[in-house]
This record gives sequence, C-alpha cells and structure tokens, in this order.
Amino acid sequence: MKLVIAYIQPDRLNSVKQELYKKEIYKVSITNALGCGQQKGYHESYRGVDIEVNLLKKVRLEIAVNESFLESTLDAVITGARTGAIGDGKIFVLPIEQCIRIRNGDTGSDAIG
Amino acid sequence: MKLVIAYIQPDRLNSVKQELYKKEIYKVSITNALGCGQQKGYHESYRGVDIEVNLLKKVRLEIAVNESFLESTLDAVITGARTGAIGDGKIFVLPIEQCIRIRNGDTGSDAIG
Amino acid sequence: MKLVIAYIQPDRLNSVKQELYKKEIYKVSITNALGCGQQKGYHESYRGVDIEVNLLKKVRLEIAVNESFLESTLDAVITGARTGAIGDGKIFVLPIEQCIRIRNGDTGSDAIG
Amino acid sequence: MTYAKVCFITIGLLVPGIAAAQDLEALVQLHQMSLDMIWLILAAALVFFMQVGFALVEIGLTRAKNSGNIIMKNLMDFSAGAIIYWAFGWAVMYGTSVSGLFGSSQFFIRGADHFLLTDWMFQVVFAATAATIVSGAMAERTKFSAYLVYTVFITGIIYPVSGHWVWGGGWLDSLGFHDFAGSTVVHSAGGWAAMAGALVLGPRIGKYVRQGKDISVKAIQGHNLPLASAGVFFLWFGWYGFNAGSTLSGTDLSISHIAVITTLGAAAGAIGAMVTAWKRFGKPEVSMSLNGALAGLVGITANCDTVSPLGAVIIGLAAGLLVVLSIEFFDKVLHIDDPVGAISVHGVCGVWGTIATGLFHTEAGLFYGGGAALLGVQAIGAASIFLWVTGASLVLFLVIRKTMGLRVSEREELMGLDITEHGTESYSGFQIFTNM
Amino acid sequence: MTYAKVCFITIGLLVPGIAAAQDLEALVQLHQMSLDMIWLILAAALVFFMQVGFALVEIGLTRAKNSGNIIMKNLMDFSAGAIIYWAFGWAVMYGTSVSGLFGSSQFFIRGADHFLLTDWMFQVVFAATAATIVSGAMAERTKFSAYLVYTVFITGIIYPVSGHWVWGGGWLDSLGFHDFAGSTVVHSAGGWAAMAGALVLGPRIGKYVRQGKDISVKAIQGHNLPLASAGVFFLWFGWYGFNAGSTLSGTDLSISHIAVITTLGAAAGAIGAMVTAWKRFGKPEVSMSLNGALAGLVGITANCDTVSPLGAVIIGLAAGLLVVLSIEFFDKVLHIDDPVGAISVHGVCGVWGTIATGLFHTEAGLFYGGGAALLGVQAIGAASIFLWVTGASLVLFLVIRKTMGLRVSEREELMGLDITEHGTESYSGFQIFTNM
Amino acid sequence: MTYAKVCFITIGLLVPGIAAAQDLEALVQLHQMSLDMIWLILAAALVFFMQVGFALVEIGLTRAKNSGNIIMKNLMDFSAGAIIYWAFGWAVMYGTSVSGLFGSSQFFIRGADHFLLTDWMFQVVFAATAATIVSGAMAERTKFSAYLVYTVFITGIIYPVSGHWVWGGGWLDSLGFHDFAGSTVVHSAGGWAAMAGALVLGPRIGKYVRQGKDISVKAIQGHNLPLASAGVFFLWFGWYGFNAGSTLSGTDLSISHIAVITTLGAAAGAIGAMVTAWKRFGKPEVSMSLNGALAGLVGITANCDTVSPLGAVIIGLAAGLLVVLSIEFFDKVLHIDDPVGAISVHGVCGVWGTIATGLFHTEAGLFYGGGAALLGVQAIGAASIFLWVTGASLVLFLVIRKTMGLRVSEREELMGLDITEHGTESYSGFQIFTNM
Ligand SMILES: Nc1ncnc2c1ncn2[C@@H]1O[C@H](COP(=O)(O)OP(=O)(O)O)[C@@H](O)[C@H]1O
Ligand SMILES: Nc1ncnc2c1ncn2[C@@H]1O[C@H](COP(=O)(O)OP(=O)(O)O)[C@@H](O)[C@H]1O
Ligand SMILES: Nc1ncnc2c1ncn2[C@@H]1O[C@H](COP(=O)(O)OP(=O)(O)O)[C@@H](O)[C@H]1O
Repeated sequence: MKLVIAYIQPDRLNSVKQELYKKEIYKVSITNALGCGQQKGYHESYRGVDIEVNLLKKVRLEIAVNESFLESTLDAVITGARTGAIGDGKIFVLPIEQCIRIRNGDTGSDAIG
Repeated sequence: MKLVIAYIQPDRLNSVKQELYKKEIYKVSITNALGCGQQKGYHESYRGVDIEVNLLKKVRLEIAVNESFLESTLDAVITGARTGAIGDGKIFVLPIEQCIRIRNGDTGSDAIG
Repeated sequence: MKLVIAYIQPDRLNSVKQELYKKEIYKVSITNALGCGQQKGYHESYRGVDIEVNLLKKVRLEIAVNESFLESTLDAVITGARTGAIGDGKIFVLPIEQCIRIRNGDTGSDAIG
Repeated sequence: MTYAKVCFITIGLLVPGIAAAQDLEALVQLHQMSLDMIWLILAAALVFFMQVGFALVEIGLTRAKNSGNIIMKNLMDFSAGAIIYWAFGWAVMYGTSVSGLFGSSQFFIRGADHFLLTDWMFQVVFAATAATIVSGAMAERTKFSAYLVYTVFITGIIYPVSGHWVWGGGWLDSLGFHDFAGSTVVHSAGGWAAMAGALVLGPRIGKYVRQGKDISVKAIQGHNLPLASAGVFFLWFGWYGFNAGSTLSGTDLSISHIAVITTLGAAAGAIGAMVTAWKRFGKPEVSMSLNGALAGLVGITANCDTVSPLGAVIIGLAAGLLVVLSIEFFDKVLHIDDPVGAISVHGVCGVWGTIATGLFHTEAGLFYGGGAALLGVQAIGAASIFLWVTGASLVLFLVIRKTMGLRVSEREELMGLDITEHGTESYSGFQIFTNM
Repeated sequence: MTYAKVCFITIGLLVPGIAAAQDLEALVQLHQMSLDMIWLILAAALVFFMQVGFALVEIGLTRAKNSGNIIMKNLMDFSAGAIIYWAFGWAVMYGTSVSGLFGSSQFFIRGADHFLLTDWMFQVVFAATAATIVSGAMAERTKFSAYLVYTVFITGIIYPVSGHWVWGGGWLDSLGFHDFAGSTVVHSAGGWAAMAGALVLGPRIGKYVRQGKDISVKAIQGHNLPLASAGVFFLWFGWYGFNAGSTLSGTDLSISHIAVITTLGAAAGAIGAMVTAWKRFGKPEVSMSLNGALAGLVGITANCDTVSPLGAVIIGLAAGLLVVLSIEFFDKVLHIDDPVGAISVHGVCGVWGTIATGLFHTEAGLFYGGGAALLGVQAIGAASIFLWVTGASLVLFLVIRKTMGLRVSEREELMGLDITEHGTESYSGFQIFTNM
Repeated sequence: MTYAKVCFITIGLLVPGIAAAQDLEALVQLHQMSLDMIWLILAAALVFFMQVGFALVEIGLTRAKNSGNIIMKNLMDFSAGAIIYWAFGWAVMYGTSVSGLFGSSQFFIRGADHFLLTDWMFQVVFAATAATIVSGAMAERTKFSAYLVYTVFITGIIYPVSGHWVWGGGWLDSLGFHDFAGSTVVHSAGGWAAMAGALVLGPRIGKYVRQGKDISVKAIQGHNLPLASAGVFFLWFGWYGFNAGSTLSGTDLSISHIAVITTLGAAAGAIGAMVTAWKRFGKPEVSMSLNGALAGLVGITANCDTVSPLGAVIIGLAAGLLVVLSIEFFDKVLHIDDPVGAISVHGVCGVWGTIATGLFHTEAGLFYGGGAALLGVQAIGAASIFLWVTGASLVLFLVIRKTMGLRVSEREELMGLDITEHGTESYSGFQIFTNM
C-alpha cells in the first residue's frame, strides 16, 4: 500500500478529481497548503511597504492506494494537474505499512478503497 | 517508530483525545482536511443552482509513536472515532526513520514521546 | 529520498525559511496545524466559563530531499526553530519511494529539487 | 420629486405679506405636525437599524455553521412581524380597549391618517425588537419553520397584549405604571419569551455535559467578535431613536435629557460589566463587556425621562454587575442555555430598569423621598408582564414542540443549520474547525 | 461653534415681545426652509449610507479574493461620481432643458444658493446609487481602470440624461410619468447598465461550463453571508431616506405614509422571495431572501406615495417572486453572469415597480378604477429608459472593451483581483480554499 | 409614551382660534428650540456612530489576534470617556474661563438645563472621537489597563484644555482662530496624542528589523479589509453629523453648504490618495485610498463652512496626497509605527485643514485676497495645540510607562492581546496563520 501525496495548483483540483473518477479512484483527502518552489512568487505592497510573497497557495492531496492502483493514480493526478507551467507541483509516494477502516476494523488492502 | 495518520469525523475529535489520554498518549498534531470517500456528500443550492458537495470536513491526526505504543494508539483512535456509520474514517500507518526533538536535539525513540 | 516533516512554533517560520535558504534548500510546503505536546496550553474563559486550550497553533513543514541534503535540512530546521523552550517542536523523517514533477514528468532525485 | 412644484409652494409661503395671520398659524401648526412626524420617522429608522445590531450580536456570539440561519431568523422576524403587526398586532395593542386587557379595532390599520401612520411606523419597530430578542436565546438549534410560527404569535398577540396594558391605555397604565421606552414592555417581554423558548428547547449539544453526578458546563465560543461588537455599537446607536423617540414628539424638550441619560447609562453598564468580569474571571472579558453596554441601555430605558445623570450612572453600573451575575446564574445554576445572554440582558435588566424607576425617579422615587408607591406599582407591572409573557410563551413553545417540532435533529445541529435548514454555507472557502 | 454667538441670536429671537409680527413671520419662514433642509440633508446621509450596503452585499456574495477590488470600486464610484456630478451631471440633469431631452446649465453648480445645495446633496447620492448598482453585476472580472471610466460616463451622462426626462422637467415628466423615488430613474437605470456591462464582459471563468452540446450552470458561492446580510439591512435602513426623503420637503405629511409603505413592501418582498425559493429549491435560501427584501424595496420605490398598505404588500410579494424567477432566468436561460442579482433586483423589479404604479395607484391605477392611461405612460417611461440606458451602456462598454480593455486576463481572474489589480490581500492570514 | 396625553397637548395647540398671538409666538419659539435640539441630538447620534467606524478601521488594519482587544479599547474609551467628560471634561472645556486657559465650573453638569444637555450630548461624542483616534496608533501592543488610564486623562484634561482655547471662549477664540468642526481641536489633538503614544510605546515586534546598519521596514498586514472599508464608510456617514451638526443650530441655512463641501472634500481625498498610491507603488492601494477619504474629511472639517466647492476639491485632493506621503514618512523615515495611519490622517491632515482655512476661506483666505492675517492665526492655533497636546501626552505616556507599564510583554504581543489580555479568541474556529 502506498500513500500518494501530491501538491497541485488550487485551480486544478477539479480536473484532478475528474481524472481520478475516470480511473475509479474515489477516495482522497485534501488540505490546503502554502508552497515554496521554483515558481516565482509575486509582490504585494501594503501601505507603501513592499511584500515579497513566496508562499503560494497550493492544494495537497493524500491518496492511499494499493500497489495495483498506483500507476493509474499517478497518471490521473498528472493528467489532471499538468499545465506545463512552473508551479504545477510534485507527487511523492510513501510506503504505508498498515491501513484500517475505523468503521468496521477492516485492515490492509481491503480497507484502503 | 511509526507515524499514525488518521482521518476522523470532526465531532469525534474530543472523544479520540480522551481515549488517547487514557492510554497515556499525549502528543498529537491536528489539521483539518476535506475528505472524499464512501460517505455520500450532500446537496446545497446557491441562488437556485445545485451544488454537490462531496468534499466533507474531516479532521486529520498525526501521531508519531514507538512500536510499543502502536497498538494502543490504534485502539484509542478506533474506540474514540467509531460510530459504525459510513464516514468514520481511516487510519494509515507509515514508517518513521528518524525523529528529532528540536528543543534539545534528542533523537529516536526518546524524542518521540 | 526522504520526507522531512517538522512541527515548529509559528513565529519561527521566517527564521527556518532563512536557514533553509542559506543551505540552498528552496522547496518546502507548509500547512498550519494544532499541536498537543509537552508544552502547556493556556486558559481562556468565555462568558465566565473556563476553557482549557491544549491545542496550540503550530506550523507544519514538509520538505522532500535527497539523502545528500538530509543533514543540512535537519540542521537548518533545528537552527531556525530552536529557542530552547518547551514547544519548539519535532522533526520526523520518512522514506519516499518515488517523486514526480508534474510539469514535465521528471522522476526520482531529479524531480525533488 | 419635480422641483418646480415644490418650489412654487414654498415660495408662495415665503413671500412676505402674502401669508395672512391665518396662514401663518396654519403653517406653524404644520410645523408642529412635521416636527413630530420627522422626529418619529427618523427615530423609527434608528430603531429599525437595531435589527442588524441584534443579528450581528447573535451571529458573532454563536458558531459559524449557523450564521445563515441567524440571518434568516432576523430577516424574517422583522418581515413577517411587520406584516402581522400591520394586520393584527397594532389592533390588539392600540385598538379600542376591552376592559383594559387588549385592543380590538383598527385591524390592517384601515383608514389610518397621517398621525396613526407615524405612530404605527414607530411601534412596528418596537414590536420587531421584542420579537428578535428571542432569536438569540434559541440560537443554533431551533427549527426555522417553528421560529416563523413563533414570530407570528409574539408580534400578533403576546407582545401586543401586554403592550396594551401599559401603552395602549390598559390597566397598568391606569395604575400609574411608568415604563417610558419599554424596559418592561419591550425588553423584559422579549427576555421572558426568550427564557421560555430556551427552556422548552433545551441546551445545545455539548453545552452541559453530565459527568457522573455532576453537570459540567462547557463554553461554546462565538466565532466572530468583531461582528458582535459592531452589533453592539449599532444597537447603542439605534437606542437613541428608541429612547429619545419615545417622547413621541419632536418638540418635547426632554429629548436632550433622554439622550444624555441613555449615553451615561450605557457607558456605565459597559464599565460595570467589565469590572465585574475582571474581578470574577481575572480578565476584562470582551463579550461580557459588550453585554454590559446593552444591559445599561435596557436598564435605563424605562426611566431615561425621569432620572438624573448620577442616577443613570448608578443604574447603569448596577445593570452591568447584574448582567454578568445573571448570565452566570442562568448558565451555571439553572443550566438554561442562552448563547447570547438575551434573558439576562433583556429580561433581568429590563426588570431592573423598571424597579430602578421606582427608586431613582427624581420626583416619585424612593431614594428621592417619593415613597414606595411608585416602586410598588413598578413591581406589579414587572411581575404581571413576567407572568403573562412567560406563561403565554411556554404554552406557545410547548404546543409547537408537540405539533410541528421545535428543534432540529441531532445530526442537523451537529452539521449546522446553515446547511441543513437553508442548504448554504455562510463562509464558503474559509477553513473553519467545525468541531469547535 | 462658539456658543456665545449662537445663544445671542437665539435668545434675541426668543425674548417675548421683541419679536414683532414681521419677525415672527420671518422666523416661521426660516423654520420652513430649515425643516426642508435638515430633512433632506439627513435623508441624503441615509442614502449615502446605502453605499456601504451595496459594498457589503457585493463583497458577501462574491469570493474572498476579490473583496479589496470591490471596496475600491464602491469607494471610487462614489468619490469619482460625486466630483463628476458636481462638475457635469447635475447640469445635464437639472440644468435648463434643451427640448426636454437634457439640461445644459449650472455646471459646477456655480452660484448655487442654499436651496440648490440642498437639492444637489440629495441628488448626488441618488446618482451614486445608480452608478454602484452596476458594480455588483460586473464583479470579479472587470479591470479597475475600465470601471473608473465607466463611472465617469454613467454619473456624467447616462444617468443624468434619463433622469432629466423624469425629474428635470423633461418629456416624460410632461407625459405625466410617475416615478416617485426612482424605481425606473435610479434602479432600472442602474440595472440595465449592469445588464449591458455583464453582457459585454461575459461570465466569470467556470460559471457556465460547456459539456458537449449543453451548457452546465455552476454555482460560485459568495464567501461572507453575514456581511451580505448586514449590507441588506443597511440598504433597507438607507431606503427610508431614499423614499421618504423624496418628498423633498420635511413638512410633507405623506412622509409617514411613505415610510410605512416602504416597510411593508420590503417585508413582503423578503417573504415573497423566501417562499418562492422554498418552493423551487426545497429550502428557504438565504441569499435569495436577502435579494427579496431589496426587490420589495425597489418595487415600492416608484409608488410609495400613492399605494395603500395592502397594495404595498401585494407589490412586495410579487417583487419577491419575480426576483427569484428573474435571477434564475438570467442565469439558467440567458447565461448572463450577475453575481449579486443586480439586474433582477434593480432592473427587473424597477420596471415592476413602475408598472405597478399604473395598477395600484389609489387614484389613477387600473385596479382602482383609474383606467389604463397611467399604466400606458408608465410602460412608455420604463421602456424608453430601458432603451436609452441599455443602448448607451452597450456602446460605452463596447468602446471600453475595444480601446482600453474591459476585462482582466484569465490569470488575473484566477488569482483574484485583490492581488493582481491592487496588490493586496483582503483577509491576510486566513486560510481560504481559493479553488472554490 | 401614552398617546392620550401627547395628543391632548398637540391638539390643544392646533385647534385654530384657541392659539392667541401670544401662544403662537411661544409655539414658534418652541419650534426654534426643538429644531436646534433634534438637529443636534441626531447629529450627536451620527457622531457616536463614528465610534464603530473607528473600531472597524482599526480591527481591519491590524492582525486577527488583537481584534478583541481593539473592541475593548474602543468600547471603553467611549464608556469611560463619557463618564469622565460628564464629571470633569465638560467643566474644563466649557466652564467659566480662567484667563482663557481652561474652564472651571459645571462639574457633573449639575443643574444643566435643556440647552446645556443638548450641547453636552453633542460635545461628549467629539471628546470620544479625539480619544479613540489614539487607539489605532497604539494598536497591537498596548497594555489594556494603561489604555484605560490614558483615556481618563485625554477626556478629562488634555482634550478639554485645548478645546477650551478654541471653543470654550479661550485665548485662541479671542485671536479669531477658525476651526469650524475640529480639524485641529479634535483631529489634530487626537493625532498628536497618537504620535506621542506610538513614540513612547515603540514599534510592534517585527515592524522595523535591524539588518546590519540598516533598518528594514516590514509590512504587517491588516487582516480584514472588508471591515476596514465598512468602517471608513461609517465614519464618512457620521461625519455629516460631525460637520453639519457643528452649526449648533438646525436653522442655520449653511447646513446644506457644509454637507456638500464635506462630500466633495472626502471624495477628492479618496481620489487624491488613490492616484498618489498608484503613482508611487504602481497599484491603486486599498488601505491608502480608504485613508485618503478620511484625510479629505479631516482636511475639510475646519473650513467646511467657509470654502467653495472648488476649494473643497483642492483641499481634499491635497489631503489625499499628503496622507500617503505622510504615512510613508512616519513609517520609512521616522520609524514611528502607526498601524492605521492615525497620525497622518488626523494629526497631519488636521493641520492641513487648519492651514487651508487661511488659504481658501472665501472671505479672509490668502487665495481669495483676504491677506495673510487669518493664515497667521491658523498657524498659531495649529502650532500651539500641537505643542500642548504632544507635550502633555508625552508626559502622560512616559509616566504611565514608568509606573504601571505601557506595553505588554514580548510573549503577550506574539500570542496576541486577545488571549493574553482578555482571555478570548476573536475568530474561534477559523484557521488563521498567526505567524503572519
Ligand atoms: N522538495 C519539495 N518539498 C516539499 N514540497 C515541494 C518540494 N518541491 C516542490 N514542492 C511543492 O510543490 C509546489 C510546486 O513546485 P514548483 O517548484 O513551484 O513547481 P514545479 O514542480 O513545476 O517546478 C511547491 O509550491 C511546493 O508546495
Ligand atoms: N484511500 C484513501 N486515501 C485518502 N483518504 C482516504 C482514503 N480512504 C478514506 N479516506 C479518508 O477517510 C474519510 C472517511 O472515509 P469514508 O470512505 O467516507 O468512510 P468509511 O471509511 O467509513 O468507509 C474520507 O472522507 C477521506 O478523508
Ligand atoms: N509524537 C508526536 N506525534 C505528533 N506530533 C508531535 C509529537 N510530538 C510532538 N509533536 C508536535 O510537536 C509540537 C511540539 O511538541 P512539544 O512536546 O510541545 O515540545 P517539545 O518538542 O519542545 O517537547 C506539538 O505541539 C505537536 O504538534
């Protein structure tokens, strides 16, 4: 079992969700995050004082999947999130050792979906 | 050392915290998240236009524990969070390779608690 | 590749960022979190009713790095975040199995930076 | 709005010599009527403005997930209330008296002349004030449709009947009961209806948690103090219309006295509550201090025409003290869950203002050598309206509970009434911890 | 503000006997002028207050990332508008009429006496109301500089010209067109300019999504209902100045009638919209009910001097019904993206109020046996101002689009206008999901 | 509020023929008093309303973690201020003059008649305005208890003394100093006290960061621009009472002139600041434009009775320009940390308004051929009040700092004053990045 963590542009969330649905991946958890990366920030000024904003708004996805679903999950995220511009984001895959469904105590691969 | 990530219903947070206290697990980090899972969302309508809300509010816990505490942590979360209804949430366990307490530089199992 | 997760005091974020820059680590993702640890909370009272606040505001960093950068990353976080007082926070290091840059499909060590 | 016409008339009146003595007299009489009218209409607009004050105080002191519901309650208790008061409430309050108990003519204010329209306009905003007070105490758990039904009865019957006793020429008026701008008639009435509602409804989930044999009282924090504080300032502002407008005449020279007394009473109330909270809880609490200003205003409402500045300061300070103790009492002893403190601010301090009239009235008050006669009448008045409103409201809410249901389901309460009752979010996009 | 002087004058006037008959008459005439003046200045202040109402409604019903831009638009359409209306707009509206089409004197209100200054003050806030209505419909995607240019033309020419027809002694006034406080002159004008703007501008990204052959309509939720609701209460409050001030005289005894009618119309509007939304969408929707109150106010504005309370309730209920259907129609059928419902509230219900005058006028209305004559004139008036404002605004917006550009870039729209147009954040520090 | 009585009196006065000439005269005199009274009471209510404007501007332009503290400061500087001004301040300002320096009678306004009560009501809201200005400049780091002490002295002594010089018949009044509604008396006084406070207090942590030899100026963003903007509109609205009420008479026909001038000055101020910010920072900045409207209002306050519309526009534009440059100067050059720009808006633009009177006064102004005499007096007035207020405030704040302490601890400042001073959160449940 793998945990896919993806940082994407906020306005790509809907298309990523649609791509995931197409691949029959329905379970995903989302938080909002600030990201600092290659993408240049922008300048605000507040009352005449310049502010360099280099923490940009990103959406962070967590998708736990079984190995067999890993590829299609990665594909879906990439397809949905890619615009080709800097700031499109990153995907990290981490190992999951155990997974439990709280409702009924299911564990492992059964629990994940 | 393991990292326990749990998604629970927001209104179960207090009881999960109480169960963890009972098991003498005092350290936990919390973020709020939106989750999309088996639980059906609901419909809002805004100015006559239907909105399908399928991102539901969840609370995300991170609890780093030593192996010896893993079982009781999982128990505590399950006991506190379970209602038996869909949407109760999931627990994922990930391996931690290293842990450092910033204050004094303690590392490993000592640092975690 | 490793994922460094750090919980720090909110007002240390700027100095952590500066330390990371010094070490030429430019990529980091940030969320805000509530933490419960050794640090004592505080008491509020609302309309005469006492409230024990034990979930304190923390900032959560995620920094994905190649092995070769791990030490300097940890150093930077510790240097920037340490005040010596309880509540300074924790760092957890997790293994990353795969990393993908969404923009161009780069994977592995290349993608991380 | 064609200028030509207006100018023509005005100039006609102004050219010296044309206006004969007769005309001059008519003009002066027109001025008298106009002064009364524009004073009351402007005062009514100020009292109307209190509606948004009530709405924001209630929104600010409750949780984000119920804000939309609060908006709807406040919009609708005014809107439905105005229609009902037009059709029915005014007639019950100011129609020809039936044995001093209630009025019974002028339904739909049919045939109203300019005087009656002015009066109605000023009175409808008072009725709406009484109605909206209840909203705060019943916040975060009441079924919206049940609230609409409640609105009809408070503006149509409960408030007008006791209003008739005092202001409609009823039996309390005959006794010499003094309630200048409505500490009892409006505020206590609203406060006791609120108490009845909160009692029948029960507390919000999680407010009083049984732990073994004890009941532990929890805080459910309001989510937006800036809005709550704006609401308090709005109420204070509107109160100048509420109190000073209650002269019912723009040429009553006591208007400035009333405005001064209102200012001092409110200021002293805020200070009284702040100091009390500081002593009791160790910190100058914000929401209690805000309640204190309102408590001072309610306390001074009955007597702002007849007390001295010093009297006003004392009444206000006492109201500020009282409101904090009363809020604690209802919360920690009686366990009646009143999210915004409406019962204490309006019910309890309304009674205090009414009683204080018997003490501080510069002519008839006990402390000014006026004896206890007025005090006695004031007590009778406060008590009888307490009994009527509490009784009638209890019946009303119990019947609603039995028939259509008064309270939302547990699930709806937990999810918030915005989504479940109105299908909306009040702060779309904002990250809000809803478990709090 | 030196008391000495003031007291001297006052006492001089007051000492009995000193004031001869002549003086008395002069004093009464001064009172007449003063009553008119302070009534209109206070009413103007109330109408000015509507500006913050408009701003908050627009802020509340749009996304957080554009709030600062909305503030700037609302601040500047009043500020720039006031300067333009001083220099130019007043002259076009109230200057000497050129064939009943437009005015052409009194630029910079040079040589204005106290009467004219009073009138200007009351009129400038009306002009600003018409201008600011457009802001809501064009929210979240308009270039700020383009909006400034628009402001100049609506307050300088478009609004004053049609205003001249009705209130400046122009041809519609001669026909007997009745628009007491501006359902057509102010609100429809604003609404139709809003429609032209929204049309030329196109919808916000993501509002209408083409899916195959169909267009799917998406909701873009407002981010702050408490502020939107406060805005509606503010507008309602200010409307007492808008309608009752339109007597243009403080001694016009119909003021109280107008205030009552305004109250009932607004209340009925809120109820009408709530019930309609409840039936159509299954829930009593908040933002629609808020729009309903405004719809009732707009609907009653033309006729608040001439309809009965019952008439007001019917007009309001119909306006509430109409506004919901109209919002759906513009959104789901015409696909004109109007984030706050400005076109329906002001344009459509403005026409309704104008037509309703022909129906419910207690003397000349169709339903009161007055025949169809007035109704006909009302229709002509509504239609001709629709044509003028829509036409002129379309030209204006098309020219702006061609020359300087009317709309921000896609990237700017997605990032939000606060950052891209003003370099600021409106809610710094708050966690807000911006993809919503 | 018993209708019977009121009607009786009114009808008695109205029945034609009954009112003899004598009665008519008395009635007309009553009208004169009433017009003055209701005008001033309504104006006072409007000025009171400015309190919530100040509160919201300060809340909006600071961080969320201090909002509750700001509410308390604003509630208490009015509440405590009103009590002090009743007991003491009025006597110092308007009591019998001691050599033109300060007043010394009428403590507790004992024996006040209806005239004095009206005046007190209008004056207390002015005193509170001066007091509350300081709050903004000292935001986010001042000990609450110290602020309470400050309040007592500003409303009891500092403001009343210089107020006496100008409006209480003191030496500046004798010189012919012209400050119609208080550019200097109220606003500059508040602004200079604010400057003294900010100076003694020092900047917020993180505002000026020493980097080697340089000091780098950081932005600390306000957290709620919608509230700040609502506050500015509220202030503008209240300013109609502030300026037009300063006629002190409802029958002063210059009221409409003053309202027009106030409108144009404010509008020009907003435009001036927007354009200046646009030129200097590349974007039309929101908070600066908001400050600009206030700057225009402050600038026009001294002279709104005596300048022409064109003069008002010029004064306003200049105030808008000035406020931006001044804010930058205090921030970037002097490093005095003033979160809301109070020093520049009220202090600097207050002086500008005072000087501008000497330039644009249509009779005695330099630009209108009136010579430099008035200008000289205006400069003396502005300078002497600058010296008095700055000096007295510095002493006050230094003494407070020495004795009870003026500033919260570093930890308290970082955690926010809401929790540490008042034990509360202002936005419970909202996710807010507090490191910002
Ligand atoms: N090494 C990293 N560790 C943590 N987060 C990262 C890392 N690299 C990228 N991110 C996240 O991904 C986002 C996009 O990365 P960025 O470098 O701007 O674009 P791109 O991936 O197209 O080069 C960043 O804003 C950040 O949130
Ligand atoms: N595979 C997954 N990846 C990420 N988050 C998940 C996954 N499965 C469940 N979750 C999280 O857990 C929450 C509850 O899951 P859900 O399927 O609704 O209920 P249940 O676990 O009772 O079947 C989801 O809303 C989501 O936040
Ligand atoms: N075992 C843990 N699991 C999850 N989060 C932790 C853990 N230990 C510490 N944290 C996070 O680190 C923060 C600081 O920890 P705390 O114990 O208060 O201070 P210190 O590390 O200085 O002893 C906590 O508020 C919490 O967010």
